[in-house]
Amino acid sequence: MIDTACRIADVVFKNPIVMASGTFGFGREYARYYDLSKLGGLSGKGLTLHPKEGNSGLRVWETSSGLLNSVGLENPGIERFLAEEAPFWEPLNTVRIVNLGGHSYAEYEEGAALLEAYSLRSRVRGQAAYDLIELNISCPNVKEGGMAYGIHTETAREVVKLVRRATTLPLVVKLSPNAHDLVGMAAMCEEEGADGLSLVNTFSAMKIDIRKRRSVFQNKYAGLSGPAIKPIALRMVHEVCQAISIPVMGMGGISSAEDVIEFIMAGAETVQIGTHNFVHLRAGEELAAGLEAFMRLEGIRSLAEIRGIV
Amino acid sequence: MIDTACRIADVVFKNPIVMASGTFGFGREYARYYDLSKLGGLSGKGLTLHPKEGNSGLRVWETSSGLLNSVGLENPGIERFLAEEAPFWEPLNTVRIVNLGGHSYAEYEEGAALLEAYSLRSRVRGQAAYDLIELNISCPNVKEGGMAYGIHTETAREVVKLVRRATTLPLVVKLSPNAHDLVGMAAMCEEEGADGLSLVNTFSAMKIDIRKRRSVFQNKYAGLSGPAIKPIALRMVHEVCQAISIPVMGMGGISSAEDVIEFIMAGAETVQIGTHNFVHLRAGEELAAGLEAFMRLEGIRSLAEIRGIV
Amino acid sequence: MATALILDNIQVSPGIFLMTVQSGMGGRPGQFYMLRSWRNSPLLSRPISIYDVEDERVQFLYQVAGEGTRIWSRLRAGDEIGVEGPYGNGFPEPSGRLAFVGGGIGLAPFNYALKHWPGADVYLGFSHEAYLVREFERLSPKVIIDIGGYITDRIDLAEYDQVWVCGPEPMMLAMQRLNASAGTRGKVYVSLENRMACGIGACLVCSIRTSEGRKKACSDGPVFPVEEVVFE
Amino acid sequence: MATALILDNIQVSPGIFLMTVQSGMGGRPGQFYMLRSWRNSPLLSRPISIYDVEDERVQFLYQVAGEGTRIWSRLRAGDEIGVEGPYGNGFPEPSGRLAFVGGGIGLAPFNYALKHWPGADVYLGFSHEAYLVREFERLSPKVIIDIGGYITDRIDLAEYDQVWVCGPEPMMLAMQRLNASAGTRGKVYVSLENRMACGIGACLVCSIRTSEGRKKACSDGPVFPVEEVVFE
Ligand SMILES: Cc1cc2nc3c(=O)[nH]c(=O)nc-3n(C[C@H](O)[C@H](O)[C@H](O)COP(=O)(O)OP(=O)(O)OC[C@H]3O[C@@H](n4cnc5c(N)ncnc54)[C@H](O)[C@@H]3O)c2cc1C
Ligand SMILES: Cc1cc2nc3c(=O)[nH]c(=O)nc-3n(C[C@H](O)[C@H](O)[C@H](O)COP(=O)(O)OP(=O)(O)OC[C@H]3O[C@@H](n4cnc5c(N)ncnc54)[C@H](O)[C@@H]3O)c2cc1C
Ligand SMILES: Cc1cc2nc3c(=O)[nH]c(=O)nc-3n(C[C@H](O)[C@H](O)[C@H](O)COP(=O)(O)O)c2cc1C
Ligand SMILES: Cc1cc2nc3c(=O)[nH]c(=O)nc-3n(C[C@H](O)[C@H](O)[C@H](O)COP(=O)(O)O)c2cc1C
Ligand code: FES
Ligand code: FES
Repeated sequence: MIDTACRIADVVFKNPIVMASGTFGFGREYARYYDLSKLGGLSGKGLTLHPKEGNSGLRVWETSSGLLNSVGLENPGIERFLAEEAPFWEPLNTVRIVNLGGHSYAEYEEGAALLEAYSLRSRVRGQAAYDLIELNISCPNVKEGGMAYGIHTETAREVVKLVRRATTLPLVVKLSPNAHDLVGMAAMCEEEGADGLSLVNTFSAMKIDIRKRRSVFQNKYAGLSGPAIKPIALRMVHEVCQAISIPVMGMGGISSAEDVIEFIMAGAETVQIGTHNFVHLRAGEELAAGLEAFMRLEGIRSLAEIRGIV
Repeated sequence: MIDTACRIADVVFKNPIVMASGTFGFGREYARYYDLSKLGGLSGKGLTLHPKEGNSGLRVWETSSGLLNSVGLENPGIERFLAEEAPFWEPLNTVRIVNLGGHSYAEYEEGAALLEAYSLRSRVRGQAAYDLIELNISCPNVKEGGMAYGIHTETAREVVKLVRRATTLPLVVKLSPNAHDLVGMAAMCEEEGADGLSLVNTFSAMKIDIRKRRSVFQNKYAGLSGPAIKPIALRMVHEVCQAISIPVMGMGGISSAEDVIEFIMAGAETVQIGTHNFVHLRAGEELAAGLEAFMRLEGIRSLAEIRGIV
Repeated sequence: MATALILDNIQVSPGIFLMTVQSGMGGRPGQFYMLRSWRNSPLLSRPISIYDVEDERVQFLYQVAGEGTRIWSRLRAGDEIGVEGPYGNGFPEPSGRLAFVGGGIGLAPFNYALKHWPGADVYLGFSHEAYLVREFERLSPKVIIDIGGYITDRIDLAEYDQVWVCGPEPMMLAMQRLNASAGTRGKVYVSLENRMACGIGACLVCSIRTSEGRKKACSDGPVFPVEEVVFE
Repeated sequence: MATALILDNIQVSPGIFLMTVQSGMGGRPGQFYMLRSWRNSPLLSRPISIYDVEDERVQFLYQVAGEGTRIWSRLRAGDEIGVEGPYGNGFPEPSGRLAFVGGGIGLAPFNYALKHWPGADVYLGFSHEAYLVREFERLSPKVIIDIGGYITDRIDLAEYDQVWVCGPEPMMLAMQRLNASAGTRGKVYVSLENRMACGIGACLVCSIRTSEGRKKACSDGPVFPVEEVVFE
């Protein structure tokens, strides 16, 4: 028997393949193509307290082995999520993660409180709709000084504190590769009681339309994901795993079972799969199977044998 | 007439195409394939005061649209450079840039002093061998605390100060994309009297050999270059150009005349071409021609018309 | 990704190719597939309308626009291509007098649509050279062609109960204006060609602004009532 | 990059292909070309030895090892390929009794070498299946084949004045040991197959350690006296 189980706090993932926020909707669309119970988990589209329209103008651009996106947190807001999507999540046999964004301290705090309240009610009914909160402190447009919460450790600390206080759910903080001091940021999260980390979100990046002489995106910068960033993301995951002891969900450009193994060898507890979902409709299912096949081939019985081996 | 001239301090480049350090040797090899006077300039392999063997083990790995290298500043040392390479540089009709690395404050300072002394002597002879120093504060292995000089602004300030004091040559500081606060770093260089900046150097990144269960590189991390990093590098160049007023040599994954234009529109004075030299032997010549062709097509008479337009 | 055998891939006009693949995945008029015949580069699959479906075959008509379509243009019978689909809402069930308006490669969805609803009039605008006009003439009582002008000038909306449009954005804008002055709703439908990533409604990169709020071009569309769409 | 027309690209054994291109760029035995038939992916060109040169033709023998060589294996006569070269030092001018030792695809440079110096004995080691042995037998008085074993066990260095070796690293190490026990210098030469980027001596990624300090496999080599090389 091959053991691919992973754990963050008391949440057990049947395997390390978790779908990344923003690339998998709330799972409904992909559920028509494969059984979501093949997945270790899934993280829903980033939610904010209030519904958001997202960015206008072009939202996607391909680069060499990369994808620039400027969706800008378009989402139905937490209330509509709870009304329309949470019921779909309830029966799913996979770890369900709510990705929580925000544009002010208050919005983060209220959002977390709302999620907590619903979670308590649903657990009373004996039916949880989600298992984990993934706190996204790397959304590009925020009020205070125009600086994202995920860049400076001390600004981020405030958010982590507030959300940690507002919820009893296991909490993973999603870090930005644009953080000035990524390892310091990670250590702060551990100090403030996060149960885990996920990284990396997209890299701030740019594409200029040289004929129109302006940025392709109305927001000027957009977020880079995909295979192009994998070597940097892997280094970041490795560096963070060396420095802290809470579990890490590693991601950035993963597109094969071999890539999954690399992140686990770098120390990740689970991985997340984003852009690759667009390349292969059944990426989740295929990676889960590919991982098992690789482990069988190499005689690896449990991921613990190789986790953090490098 | 199309005017592609660029300028850093009193150094005039006939066009913005400058070959990046470490990818072009000292120009000798490429001179056998095309006329170096087609280039705006070239930056030689990074030099240290003493000769260096560089890293052992594998030195190169391809990633999706990227190149990981771990050459580790293999170089003949400044003395041998002056004896063997500087004479080859003297007659070249292109801007010649010495890329200066180091492993301690003292090494940087002595290196700069040596370059200054030779430069003065050769100018007395009426024959300069180089026009500009590019101070590389992003080499991965250094003594003090194992932390590269290019990460923390205040550590870097010391190096910039020492070198600035040691030379009368125009000075460009080459920044690392791994700097915690890239814009702060750039501002510091401007404060300390740098005549320009060049960015980006390679991104710290990683590749794991999952069969051998170890990093592919003996140094664990290596430097990522090539088209994969272009969108991030372009954003960084744009961000820095918005914040400072000294000229910037922009680079990172440039592989076409269109890419050159993007960096110039983002605010760069010149660009540099690294990895693309490996993809096209005559990259320098082709990009210089391609740039002129593009300008003609778009009716751009001078780069000033478009520089920093975005 | 499902893999399909290429049975044929021929140039029908300069830069315009018709590809026939062996696949029973079928689809309705106005739906599309995501296709790819490369591993990493370009990264994304490309959305292409159904040109025709017959038994175990699906046909795609494509114009060489960039890297992806250029790669396809070099494929030969016997090669394989990755296909996912059919995706999208497709055209609505029409009623009354029907017209199709295609601009350039935007004619692609209307061949299959004509097979379903052969009575429709067809308006085709080309910038340089017309192609596949015969095919349309075999199925339609009236095929109006314009080369180098504005095909939208040739259509009188009042003659039709339903008008379906696919073409470059300026053409769709023109139809939106025509429709606005006529003041009708639910008559003119456009098929949008936004860039897509997932193709199934999960990533929101194809999101468009409509009078009914944000919608997904790939899964709420690609076919929308023209008065709903807010072109940016 | 110079572009050459592919005249032929045939499989000569499972996974082994012989490509003939039209090019007058020529070269000496032991030199190599950098080849690419893709735009972006993989990023680098691939170094391949000269298998043969004749008039306006150059031949390359390659084994499908990964992405790049797999792409080549699908090319057909009439396609084009980017070529730069010839690069590298090539084999030295030999003197006396000469032997070539090739392991697997490492035999590639010796066909052309034999044409220049037809008297040489040839030792070829294969892991599974021998190929192109006839070609060698036509030119060499003595061709020794080993399949699945160690071809290096079959050679007596004392019989030769000059021995040139190309093959996998364990084989070159074995030759280094043989040579060390014989205590000769300047007799055994190995052709190295390090990963390369620029191919011309400018980037130092192919740098090897030697008893004479660091050298560049691409431009100081790929052929080195075996006793100089420090295998890592
Ligand atoms: C539902 C749907 C159905 C379609 N049906 C057909 C069809 O039947 N036949 C057909 O030929 N085409 C069809 N298209 C268009 C087709 O998908 C594109 O032409 C194709 O994706 C181009 O791919 P490429 O790799 O060849 O070009 P690319 O290299 O991707 O780009 C081609 C051109 O588009 C520009 N471009 C690149 N990225 C963007 C972006 N994000 N936004 C705007 N412009 C960009 C480029 O600058 C370039 O000029 C359809 C599109 C959609 C959404
Ligand atoms: C001077 C010279 C002459 C050569 N002549 C020939 C010849 O005549 N015929 C021939 O078939 N081959 C020859 N080679 C080897 C040939 O260059 C390689 O087999 C080829 O580059 C493989 O490219 P690929 O894209 O198919 O494989 P890749 O996908 O690049 O890799 C193939 C294998 O190598 C491994 N690999 C990838 N990167 C590295 C790395 N940096 N270091 C070590 N291993 C790595 C991969 O894991 C994989 O197993 C020569 C090499 C040199 C340097
Ligand atoms: C279209 C798109 C939308 C995304 N939306 C979110 C989001 O809402 N919340 C979030 O935390 N991350 C979001 N991300 C980031 C991904 O979850 C992931 O961190 C990133 O894409 C890197 O992984 P990848 O290279 O595997 O895609 C988004 C990424 C993409 C491509
Ligand atoms: C093989 C290699 C060696 C390099 N050596 C140096 C060096 O010695 N000094 C330096 O400042 N940068 C060095 N660089 C970094 C390049 O000059 C450049 O900053 C980087 O590669 C990004 O540009 P590119 O994407 O165009 O290659 C090296 C890069 C490569 C690929
Ligand atoms: S392409 Fe992903 S939602 Fe439409
Ligand atoms: S490959 Fe660049 S020096 Fe050898």
